[in-house]
Amino acid sequence: MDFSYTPQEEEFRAELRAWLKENLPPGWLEGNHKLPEDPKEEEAFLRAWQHKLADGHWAGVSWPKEYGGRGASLIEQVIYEEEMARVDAPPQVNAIGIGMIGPTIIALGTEEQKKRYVPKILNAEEVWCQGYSEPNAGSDLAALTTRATLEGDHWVVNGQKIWTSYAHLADRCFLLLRTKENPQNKHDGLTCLLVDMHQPGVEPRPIHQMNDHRDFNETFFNNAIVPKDEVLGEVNNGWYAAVVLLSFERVSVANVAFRLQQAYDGLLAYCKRHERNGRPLIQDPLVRNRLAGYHARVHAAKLNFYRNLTRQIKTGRPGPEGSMDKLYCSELLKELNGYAVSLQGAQGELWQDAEEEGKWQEEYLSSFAMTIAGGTSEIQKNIIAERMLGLPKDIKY
Amino acid sequence: MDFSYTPQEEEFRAELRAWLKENLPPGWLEGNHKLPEDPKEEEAFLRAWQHKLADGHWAGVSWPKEYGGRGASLIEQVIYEEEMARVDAPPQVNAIGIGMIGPTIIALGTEEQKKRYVPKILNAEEVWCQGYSEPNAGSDLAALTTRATLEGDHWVVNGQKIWTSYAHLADRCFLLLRTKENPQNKHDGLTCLLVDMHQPGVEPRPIHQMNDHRDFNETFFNNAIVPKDEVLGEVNNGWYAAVVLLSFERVSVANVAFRLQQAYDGLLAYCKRHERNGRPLIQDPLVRNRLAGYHARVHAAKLNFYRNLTRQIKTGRPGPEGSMDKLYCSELLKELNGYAVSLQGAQGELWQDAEEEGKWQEEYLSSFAMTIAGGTSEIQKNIIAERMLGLPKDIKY
Amino acid sequence: MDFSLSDDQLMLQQNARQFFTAQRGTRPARKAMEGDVASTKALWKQMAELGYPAITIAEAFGGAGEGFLSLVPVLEEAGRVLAPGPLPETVGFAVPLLTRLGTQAQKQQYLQGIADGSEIVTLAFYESSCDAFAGQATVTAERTAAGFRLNGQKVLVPNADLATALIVLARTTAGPAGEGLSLFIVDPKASGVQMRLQRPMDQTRPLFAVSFEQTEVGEEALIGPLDEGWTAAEEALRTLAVSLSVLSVGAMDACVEQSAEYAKTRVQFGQPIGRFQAVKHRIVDMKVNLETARSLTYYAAWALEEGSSDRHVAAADAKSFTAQAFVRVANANIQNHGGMGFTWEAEPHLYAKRAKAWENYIGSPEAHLDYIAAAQGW
Amino acid sequence: MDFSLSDDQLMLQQNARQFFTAQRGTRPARKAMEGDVASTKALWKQMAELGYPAITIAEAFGGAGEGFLSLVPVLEEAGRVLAPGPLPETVGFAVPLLTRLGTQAQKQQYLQGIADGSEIVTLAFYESSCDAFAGQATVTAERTAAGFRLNGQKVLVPNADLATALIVLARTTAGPAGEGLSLFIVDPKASGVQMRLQRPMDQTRPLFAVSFEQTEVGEEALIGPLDEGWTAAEEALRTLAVSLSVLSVGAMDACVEQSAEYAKTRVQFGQPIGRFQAVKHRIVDMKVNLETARSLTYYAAWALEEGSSDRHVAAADAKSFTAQAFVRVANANIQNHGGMGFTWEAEPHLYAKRAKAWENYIGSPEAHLDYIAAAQGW
Repeated sequence: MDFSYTPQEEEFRAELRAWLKENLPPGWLEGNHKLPEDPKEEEAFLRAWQHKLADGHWAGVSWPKEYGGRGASLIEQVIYEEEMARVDAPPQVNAIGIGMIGPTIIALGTEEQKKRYVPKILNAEEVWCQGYSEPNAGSDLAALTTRATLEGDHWVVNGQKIWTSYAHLADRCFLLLRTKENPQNKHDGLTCLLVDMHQPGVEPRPIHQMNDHRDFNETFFNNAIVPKDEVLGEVNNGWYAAVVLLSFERVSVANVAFRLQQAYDGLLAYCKRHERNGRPLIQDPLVRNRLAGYHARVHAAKLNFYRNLTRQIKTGRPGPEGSMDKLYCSELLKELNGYAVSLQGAQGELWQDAEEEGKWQEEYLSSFAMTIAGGTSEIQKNIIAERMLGLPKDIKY
Repeated sequence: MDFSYTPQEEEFRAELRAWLKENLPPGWLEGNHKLPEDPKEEEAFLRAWQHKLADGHWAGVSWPKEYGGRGASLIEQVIYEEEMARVDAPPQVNAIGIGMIGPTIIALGTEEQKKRYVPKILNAEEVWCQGYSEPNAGSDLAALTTRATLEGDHWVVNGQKIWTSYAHLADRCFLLLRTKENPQNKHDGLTCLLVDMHQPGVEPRPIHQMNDHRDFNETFFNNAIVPKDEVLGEVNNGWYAAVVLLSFERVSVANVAFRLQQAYDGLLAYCKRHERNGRPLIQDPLVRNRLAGYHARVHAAKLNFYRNLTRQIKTGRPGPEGSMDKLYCSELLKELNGYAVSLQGAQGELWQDAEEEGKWQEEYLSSFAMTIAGGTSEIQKNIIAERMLGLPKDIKY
Repeated sequence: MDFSLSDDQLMLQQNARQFFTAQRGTRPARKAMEGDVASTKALWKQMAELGYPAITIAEAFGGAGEGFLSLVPVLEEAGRVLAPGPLPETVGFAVPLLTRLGTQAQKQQYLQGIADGSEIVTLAFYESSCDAFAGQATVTAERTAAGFRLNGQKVLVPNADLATALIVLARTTAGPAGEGLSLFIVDPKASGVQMRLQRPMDQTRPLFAVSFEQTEVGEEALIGPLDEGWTAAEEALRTLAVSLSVLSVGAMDACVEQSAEYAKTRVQFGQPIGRFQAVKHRIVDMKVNLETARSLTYYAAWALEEGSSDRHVAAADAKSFTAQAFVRVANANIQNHGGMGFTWEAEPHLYAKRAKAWENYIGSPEAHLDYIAAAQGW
Repeated sequence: MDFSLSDDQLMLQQNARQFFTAQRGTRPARKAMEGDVASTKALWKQMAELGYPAITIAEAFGGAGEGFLSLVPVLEEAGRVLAPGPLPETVGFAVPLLTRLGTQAQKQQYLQGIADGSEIVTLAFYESSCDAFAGQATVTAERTAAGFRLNGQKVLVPNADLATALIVLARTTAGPAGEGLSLFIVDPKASGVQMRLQRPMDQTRPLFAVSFEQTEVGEEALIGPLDEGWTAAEEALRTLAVSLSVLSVGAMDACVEQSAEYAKTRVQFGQPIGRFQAVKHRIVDMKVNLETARSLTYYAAWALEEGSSDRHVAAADAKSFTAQAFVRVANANIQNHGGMGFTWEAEPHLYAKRAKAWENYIGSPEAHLDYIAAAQGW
């Protein structure tokens, strides 16, 4: 057991810190972390940031060097997440392309596909989205019904996806759909297509979310066209490619664990600064007790993740432990943000006009998605039960 | 809405109080609530107490007057439970006979059965037990396999029951068993027999429980004999009689609601009396906050029950609301007893030698049975979900 | 012993249910979210025509002269659809306060006005520097020849844009918390009154910062005895706390219904999701929270109507439990709806935001628990 | 960054697992419940032969000279089967205390004795009138010509009937909490020492009231500097807190395993009950509690071994979380077993009783949380 970093890892961290100091958007290090409100300006801002990251080789640190990455180890990837969380860096508009789709193309794509797509991902020249969920296929993903039929030298796609992040900005979509009707097993007959979003048959419609954002979309495919060879992996064996893609999510939960720590530190600072009934909140015995309890639970989020990481490094593969990290971190973050709003007393019911510019309200409202998106807490529990504890699967109906 | 009692109800209460003052065992009103430790002495003590209750017509207040009861209204029955809880009266050794089996015989029995059995129940001349659960038929009661076959003029019974309270003291058993093999529906082909416990083919074995008591039994039937006409209700329609029996449980949860109030009051008194770190526990802000929270939750246990009672009085029938009361009260009582033990600090780990003669430890350990016996909390939740909210039944496998 | 609504009360509930259903449920709330004050005004007018604000007002002033329990069914139904407008502040605070302490002239103006729908009253109690509900205020009301002069700023005033009268807690004499404060009823159009929207999480319920700059009010603006406004307010705040609890119970009922309905119809893995115990039992937990909150709240309403000696503690029991239970229930409702629960168009977020908004309104759960402890001499 | 046990530690764990399995799991614990002290003694002897108590003792005194982390696998396995005897008190308190502060003679007698199994040490800290872990004591140790004279009574002394030495916290000089206290190591057979069984919920771990009446001990009984016993004790109590946490993690692991096993094999409604999400997801919650406790505990063990500056806070994090998580997990294990879980013969109650016994041992969760707050200057 050893919680220290190697000199090489510390150097990686130092290099990143130095780069961030130079390259974060103006005012960012001074605490102004607002994105432009105008959607067009926001998009330009994010694409520029992504481009800058790519130029510094800080866009896809896990990518092989030959593709513009740094071939970073798992631990370096985690250091990367930690540092980016520490400065609350702007999001990568092409996060899905970089985190999951690019690596999947590198792993399973043809040489032609690799040449065509991979170089344009890191710098956001082409932004990608991922089309998995459908209105009637959420937790039960394999029940999806969006379908493609081969007509001559192209696929014709019809159906509807939902929760496609950034689809409204995306140039391309990694689309999981059905190419064989009535298969014996519903995981059969699925295929992954690489779809051009800039065509008449594709229409993303932003979803208005409870936090008043519109990051997710419904995406409608109405006779959309995909060249025949734009299949990733094998036709009718798309479930495999879909699972490979998800396996690249392995360090993304690190980000949540670090955000938890940031949130906790911020809440602590708030409680030291703000008074209630004539004394700092932190001196209220109930507040003090609860924050001390969170001390352990927040620290444990990182520790749990580090244990999982160690296991991954030793075994060379991700595992169901990732579900435990996701479950633990997302539930705790939601709880912590709710508590932060409560601590503001009656003024907590404000939103943009609340204390600290409504940051806690923003986080609170956003955190409801965390226990749902990317697999609900209930689905995570099933995975943990079945794969870590060997409990029986839910009935196959 | 009206939370007051009628003069007649108040009179009922006053009469009971006066009777208890006269008739409770020596020292009981002064706080000595211990039963004799020796099992034989305990049995004699309990039978004597039951007999005294019967003499005073306070054994089965809900029973018709012609059978020795008082024909008490539901509200009077609740007042009865409240007063008995208030003085922590000794248990009725024939509680199951009085609360459920007697009323069921009165409702469904033949004239002959009524004459033979009912008069001996209230005074504990014959103590009854109830044989429902089996090792492999707990939550799934209808899966029971104890069976009876008709041989000439008597039934021959074989099988094993479990959790039969007071079976080791019982003279007779209300036994649910299977009389038809391989029915289409597992609720069919069951029959209720009235069984003499004093015969070679019946052997109760007390179960050693985690609270070190032996109130429950395993009961083995090995070619036990039951005369042919000792069937309650119809042969092969025993599920109906079994359900009728359970419907008489309607006010028994009142007892738990009142015990909750007693426990809360006792805990409050403890916290006022005992110091930690130089001040009464009740002045510790964490303790104060938590006890204030229980104030509402404990009061609500009674209020929930009163609402259910009002509904029963208006509709004339019990309902799934009883499951909600059972769930709420048993879970809360377990939590409250656990908290009481925690409040004793390190000394809480003692048992008989703990503060207040180990009363809280006793209650804590015993309360684990409350969320299991009489239908687990999970089964109660299913009942509430399906019958109050119209949610789908669990899969029929 | 009869723990149920009377037949009259049940009929009132049925009527209110029909009325709010005819308004298409949360549609008025959603209109209010978009800033459509006219729509909320129109709703209020209709409610007044049905006699809702008049229920507990004496017949002498155009009301129905009923007890607080008769308000319960209407508030519960209003809560179910998150009906916009300062209904709890008007019927839960202004009416009992004025009934108890108002002068004949005040009653004629305000109670009669509330009864006929022409007066809508809200509360200006909180200030940015102090939690008004600890009996403090920095807004001052100086004596003048003709009455009083108000200066200072209140915050978190609900529906100030809609209200025809504000009840303002102001300091009239220097003193510690709870003393030297008085209550005034002030026209928001009076000179020197300015208001600014404070954007709330629960957009169905706009909040305002209301400032007074040399605002002159007459002697007749004073409610109850001078310098004893806090004592007067405290009693009425208990009624408001119970009113909020009743509205919350209605809202929780809607959440349970939404979850149950969704769980019956939403199919995943070939089954309605209500068949999965993770969802099924969570809805049961919601139901238990709901019914427990309802029991405590009905009891508190009864205790208020009866003037029973435990009414203040009963109100604190109801408010502290219900405020927390509503948050639990509303948040679980989102989770039960999966991704759909996170959308603006779906209903659950409206309830979750209302729950959070009311968690600490009129005193946090902790403050109410403290009151319970103090009231019992712990 | 490597959050795992070393190969040596894993091998130690495997050996310990085999050893305790060969003892038939909780059989020694059940023997202890029946008051069979000889059986616990025999177990201790075997553990000593395997070198368990010697792991962290310096080689000079017959130990293995390993760091605290090497104790983790053995304690975890001992925890899984609730192994009886004062193992945490001996290896988690006495060893680090004596290693740091013992004289050469004390080390030779006690460390060497612990290493070879001849010495078994327990703690006499609590008193009926005060929670010893607040740094108070009414037991006195007066100076005599030859050493000290002890008077007074300690309670809740684990396994005093088995121990060959008691570490006693006693007042040597009048003063406030935390000051004027000293630590003595006393032979329970010394004159004037009497012990009385205090019947505990966790019968696997008998507790005793131990009284001293004019008990004379020599100068050599004093551990560390006079009057500074509390400071000395506090440091060692952190190690004990982590040791208890490790044992608890092992016990929680057993609970998760029992529940999972039962859920796979117990059939109701034609299905293993582990297929019902009420049970299935509850076991997952247990697992998450277990792994979180394990992470915090391993980290605290590492921090102790490294002497890292956050080791005290890490110990408090681990103890406060684990103590509560163990109660949750052990109680859920009973519920998962249904009626069977309530029986004496089944395993779950043993764990639930141990969990409750250790909830407040060496400081309640609240006390540890207070320490976290204080340590960070809140």
